[in-house]
Amino acid sequence: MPRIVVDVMPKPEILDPQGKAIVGALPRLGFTAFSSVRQGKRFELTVDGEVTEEILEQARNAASTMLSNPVIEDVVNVEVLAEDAEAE
Amino acid sequence: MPRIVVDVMPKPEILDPQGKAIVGALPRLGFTAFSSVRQGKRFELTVDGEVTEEILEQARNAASTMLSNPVIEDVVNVEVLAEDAEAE
Amino acid sequence: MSETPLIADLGAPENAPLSDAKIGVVTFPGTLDDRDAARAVRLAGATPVPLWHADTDPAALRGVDAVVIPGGFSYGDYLRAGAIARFAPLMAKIVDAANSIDKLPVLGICNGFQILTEAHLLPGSMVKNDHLKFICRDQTLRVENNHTAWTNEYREGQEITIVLKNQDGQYVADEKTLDALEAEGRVAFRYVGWNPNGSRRGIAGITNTAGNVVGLMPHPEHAVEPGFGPLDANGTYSTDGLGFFASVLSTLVGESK
Amino acid sequence: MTTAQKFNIDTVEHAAGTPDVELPWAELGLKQNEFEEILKLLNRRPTAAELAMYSVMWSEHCSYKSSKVHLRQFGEKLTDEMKKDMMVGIGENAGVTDLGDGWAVTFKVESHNHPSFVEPYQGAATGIGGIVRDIISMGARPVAVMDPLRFGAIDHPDTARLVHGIVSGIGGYGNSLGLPNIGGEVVFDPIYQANPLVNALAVGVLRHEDLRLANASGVGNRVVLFGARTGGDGIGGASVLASESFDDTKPSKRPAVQVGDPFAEKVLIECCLELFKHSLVEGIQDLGAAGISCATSELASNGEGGMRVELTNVLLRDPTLTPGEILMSESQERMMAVVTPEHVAEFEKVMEKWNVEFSWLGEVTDSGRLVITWDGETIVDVDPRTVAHEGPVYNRPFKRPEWLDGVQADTFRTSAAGKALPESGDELKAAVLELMASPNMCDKSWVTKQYDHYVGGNTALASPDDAGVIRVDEETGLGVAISTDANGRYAYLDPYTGAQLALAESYRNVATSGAVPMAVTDCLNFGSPEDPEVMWQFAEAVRGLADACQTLGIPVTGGNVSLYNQTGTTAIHPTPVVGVLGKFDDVARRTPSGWQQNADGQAIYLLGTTRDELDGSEFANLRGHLGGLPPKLDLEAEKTLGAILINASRDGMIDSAHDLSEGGLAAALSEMVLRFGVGARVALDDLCARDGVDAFTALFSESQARAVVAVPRSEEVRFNDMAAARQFPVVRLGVVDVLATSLEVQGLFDLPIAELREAHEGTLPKYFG
Ligand SMILES: Nc1ncnc2c1ncn2[C@@H]1O[C@H](COP(=O)(O)OP(=O)(O)O)[C@@H](O)[C@H]1O
Ligand SMILES: [Mg+2]
Repeated sequence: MPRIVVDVMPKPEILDPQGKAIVGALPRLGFTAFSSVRQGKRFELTVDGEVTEEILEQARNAASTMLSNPVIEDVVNVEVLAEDAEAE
Repeated sequence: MPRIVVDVMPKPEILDPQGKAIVGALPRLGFTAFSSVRQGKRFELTVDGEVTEEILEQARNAASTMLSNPVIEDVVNVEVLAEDAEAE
Repeated sequence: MSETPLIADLGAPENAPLSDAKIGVVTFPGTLDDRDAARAVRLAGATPVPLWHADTDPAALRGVDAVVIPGGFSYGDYLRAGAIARFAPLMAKIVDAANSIDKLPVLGICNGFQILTEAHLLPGSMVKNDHLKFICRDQTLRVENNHTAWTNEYREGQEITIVLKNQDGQYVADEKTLDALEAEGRVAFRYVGWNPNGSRRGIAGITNTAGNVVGLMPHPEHAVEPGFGPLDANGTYSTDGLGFFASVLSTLVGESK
Repeated sequence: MTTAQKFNIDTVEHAAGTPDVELPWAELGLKQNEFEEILKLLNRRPTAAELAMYSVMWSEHCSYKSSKVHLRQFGEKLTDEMKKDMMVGIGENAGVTDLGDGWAVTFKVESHNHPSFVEPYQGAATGIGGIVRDIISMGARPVAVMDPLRFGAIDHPDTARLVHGIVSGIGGYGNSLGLPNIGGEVVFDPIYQANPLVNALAVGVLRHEDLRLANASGVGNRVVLFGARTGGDGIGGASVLASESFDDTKPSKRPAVQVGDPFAEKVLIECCLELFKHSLVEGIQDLGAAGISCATSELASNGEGGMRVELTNVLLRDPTLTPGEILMSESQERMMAVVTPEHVAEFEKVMEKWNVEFSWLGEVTDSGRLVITWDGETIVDVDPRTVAHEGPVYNRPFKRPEWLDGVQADTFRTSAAGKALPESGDELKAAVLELMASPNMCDKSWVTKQYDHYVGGNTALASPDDAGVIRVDEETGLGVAISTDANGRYAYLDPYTGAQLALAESYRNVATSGAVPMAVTDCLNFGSPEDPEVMWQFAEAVRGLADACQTLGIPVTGGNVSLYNQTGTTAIHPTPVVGVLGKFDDVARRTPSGWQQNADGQAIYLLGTTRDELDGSEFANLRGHLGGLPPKLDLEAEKTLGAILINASRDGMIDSAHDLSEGGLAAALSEMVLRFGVGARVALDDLCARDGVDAFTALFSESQARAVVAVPRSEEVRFNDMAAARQFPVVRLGVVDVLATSLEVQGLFDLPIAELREAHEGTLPKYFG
C-alpha cells in the first residue's frame, strides 16, 4: 500500500539536546566526520488505495497541525514514498 | 554545508506506540485518509567540507551501530541531502 | 581515580558478615539512582564501590565482586534509552567480565536494563510505554526464576512489591526470542495484576543463560527501608527489594566456599 | 578590520562621539523617564550593549519596580525570633534556613506562567530548570521539587493541551534530574483560561560550610561561564538589537521559545556539587532572566564592585548573535562563577571530568565599574549597581475596587445558589460524591503518577499527603516538610485575608505532617500593576502575608512576583502561592494523612471550631457562586492547633492526621478513608450540637484552624488532656473500622469506599485520557 512520508526537524535556531548528545558521542566511536547532528522525526502514513492530491493535502495539513509543533519544529518534507522503497 | 540524512524506522513487526496513538487521533481532526502511521527518526549529520565516499561510509556505520538498534529498528535510508534542500 | 561524587556514606555497617563483599555501582552522566543503589548495597551488609563510566584504567572495575547498573536517564535517554551509555569504556569491561568464566554478577535496573540490552548482554529492547506517559507506581511482580545470582533468596512464584518508574519500559523482542526466553526459564520477573507499560508477555525482567546477568525495569533499590518506599497490598512498607542484594551475597558466599 | 568594526559595534567611544543616534529604547520596553535616567547615569548616550543590559535588568521581571515598595515589608516586619534560624534572607537567589547539626536548607518558588501558555512542555520544563539552578547557586544539593499549577475550566478546549504539556514538561525535566516531586497543586478555574499558572518550587540541602553567595570578591579572581552554550533564546522580542547599528533591515531568526536540556542540567548539578565539595568557587550565580547582564552586574555589585569581561570569549550556539543579544540571552543550563587563580587548573579538571564546556570571561576588579569589551574595545562601562539594584522604583497608584462591596455583600446563604441545600442523608451523600469528583477536589494521581517521587530514597511523604517530607540526614532522620497553598477565590473576596489564609493553610499542612514550621517562600501571581485595582490587590496581599508571618513567627526568605497575568482588562484572581517549610528532628515521626491498616478502633477526633462559612468555598464553587467574605482567620488558633499536632505526633498520640481546608470535613473524611482504603464510622451530632450548625454546614463549611486526627485508644486520655490544657476545642467523631468497606456517617448515609473511589479517581482520566 502506498505511504506518504512526513519529515519534521527542530527549527535551526532551536536547541536540539538530542542532536547535541549524539554529536558528542560519535567521535568516541571513531565517527569524526560530522560537525553537528540534529534529530527529527519521520512519519510514514499508509494510505488504503491511491494517493490523490486531496489525500496529499490532508497529509500536509496533518503534518503542520498535528505531526509537528510549529513553535519549535519545521515540516521539511511531505512526499509519496517511491514504490520500490516499499519492498524492503 | 552538506548534510547527510539518516532515516530510521521501527521494524514492521514491532508495535509502535506513538504511531498507534497518532493514527487513533488523526480521524478526530478530520484526517481520515490514513490506515496506519509509524513514527521513526530522521537524523541530519552536517559535514564540514565535501561528502566523500569514506564519509558516507562512516554515516552508514554510525547509522547501523549507534543511530539505530537493530533489535527494534531498521535504517531505511542514508543519503546526501540535495543542495537545494539546504536553502530553506 | 575517578570518584563518584557524593554517594553518601559508602561504608557497610560495622561487623556485617559480608561487609568485605564489594559491589560496584556505576555512574554515567545522567544516572540518578546510584546513591540509592549504594544505600541498598550497604543496608544488605556489603560495601558499595563507585565505578565511573569513563574510567579507562585496566583496573577500572576496582576488584568488585558484582556490579549494579542503576536507573536514571544516562545521556538524557536521548537517541534511545541506554544507547549512548552502552559505548562507555567501562561497559566494555563489564561485558567482558560478565561473559568470562568468572561470570561477574551484573544487575541492570531500569536504565541499567536498557543499557544491558543495548550492549547485547540481554536480548530484546525497550520502547515507549504503551500509554506514552512516564509512570511511577508501587508495582507487584512475580519471581519466575529464583535460580539467578540476583534472585536466589526469593521463592519461585513469590510476589514482591517494588517501585516502577519509567517512560520507556515496554519490553519487546521478536516472537522467537520470547519463546526461547520462556522455554529456557529466562523470564525472571513478570508484572502481576496489571501490565503497566504493555511489555510483551508481561515481562518485567529477564536473565542471561548463565543466570549471572539480570535486568529488570522496576527498582528494587527503592524498596529496602521501611518508611521510604512502596506500600504492599496490605498498605505496609515493602522492603522486598533487599532480596536482590541478599541473593548476590549468597551467590558470592557460595562461590567462595 | 577589528571584530568590532566588522559587526559594526557600538563602542563607548563611538557612543560618546555620536550623541544624537536614535535608540530603540521604547521597543526594548523602557519608558521615557527610564531612558532619561540612563542618560543621566552615564552622562552620555548608552551603547547598544548598555541599552540591552539596562532594558532587561530594569524590566518588571528583573527589577521588581512595581512590587519593591511593598515587598520591603517582608524585611521590615522581621522580628528577632524570625531571624533566629535565617542564614540568608531575601535578596539572594534563595533563602537559607539553619536546620541544626551543621545542616541548612534552601527553598524557593518561582513562576513560569507565560512561557508555559505559549509552549506548555518546554515552558514548564524550563520552569523547573530555572528554579533548580537558583538552589544550586546557594551551594546546595537540590533534593526535591513541587509544582503548584492552575488551569482554566477543565472542559475548555484548550485545557487538555495545557494539562498534557505542562504536566509532562514538569515530569520530563524533574524526573531526568533525579529530583522527587513531593507535592504541588492542581486547580481548575475559568479565570486562568489564557493565563495558566505554572509555579515551581525547589528545595536543596547543604552543609553550612558549603554556603555560596552571588558575589564577585577578591580582586584578580577569574570569572568563568560554564554549562550550555549561549544561543538566541529569550531575545525574540528584542530583535531590534539584531543589528547593533540599528540600521540593518533584515531581522535575524531568533527562537520563539526555549528548549530545555535536562541532561545538561543534571550534569551541571553534579559538576557544581563537586566544585563546592572541593571549595573551588568563591561566588556563583545561575543564569536565568537577563542572562549574562544579570549575572555580571549582580556578581560585581555584590562583591568588590568591579569586573572586566571580554564578551567574545562567550561560547556561542549561534555565531550571528550580536554583543547586545549575548548579554540578554536567556539560554538555559548555564552558570557563572568566580574562581581564584590558584584554583583554575582544578576547576578545569572538574569541567573536563563532567564534559562541561566553559570559558574564562574576565576578572574581578576594584574599579567600581563593570567593563565589558568586545575584542578589546569597550562596549559597556557602567556602575554595576545602577544595573542590578538601583533600577526604577514605582509607587504605583492603587485603589480598592468599587465592585468589591457588592461582591462581599453577595453571600452564599443569601444567593440563589444557597437555596435548596442538601439536607437528607441521600442528598448529603450525593453532595459528598459530587464534591469529591469535582475538578478541584478529585484525585490528582493522573498528574502525580507521571512524577518520580521515590528517587533519592529519602521521600518520607509525598502527594497526596498534606506536606511533602524529605529526609536530610540518614543517620539522625533530620528532615524537612514543605507544603504550597493558595486560594484565589478567597484572595479575590479579600486579598489581605486571602493571602493570610494561604499562609495559614500551608502552615497547618506542615504542622499536620508533624513538622515545626520555620520559613516561608511565596510566588505572587497577579494581573497588571498598571491597573490600580490590581495594584491594590497586590498591596493588600503583601501586607496581609507580611503581617501573618510576623504573628506566626516565620520569615519569608525568598520568592517571586509574576504580574500581567491577565487577558484584556480581565485579571486572574489574585493568587499568592505560599510555601511553608518545616523541620523534623526525625522524619520517622511524620504523620500520614489517612487511617492506616493497623489502626482498627482508633478514635477519630475533630480539632477546632466549625462555623457557618461557605462563602468562597468549594461547595459554593460547585453551585457557581463566588461572593461574600472568606472564612475567618485566627492565627492564634492556627498556632495552638499546630502545636497540638506536632506534639501529639512526637509523643505518639496520633497515628494519622489531615487538615481541613477546601471541601471542609466532607473532603477530609473522604480523603482519610481513601488514602489506604480503610473505612470509618462517624457521627456529627456532638459537633452540630456544640457548634450550633446543621449536618450540611458541618460537612461543607471551610472554617479554618481545624484538623481530623486518629488517636490510639490508649492515648485518648492524654490527648484530651493536652487539648484541654491548651483550651482547644476537640470533639470525638467516631472510630476507624478496618473491616468496614465504607465511610459511614451515622443516621445520614453509608458511603461505600469503592463508590467514593470511583467518583474521586474518574475525573481526570475522563478529561485527559
Ligand atoms: N514575593 C516575594 N517574596 C519574597 N521575596 C521575593 C519575592 N519576589 C522576589 N523576591 C526575592 O527577590 C530576589 C530577587 O528575585 P528574583 O529576581 O526572582 O531572583 P533570581 O534572579 O534568583 O531569579 C530574590 O531574593 C527573591 O527571593
Ligand atoms: Mg537566581
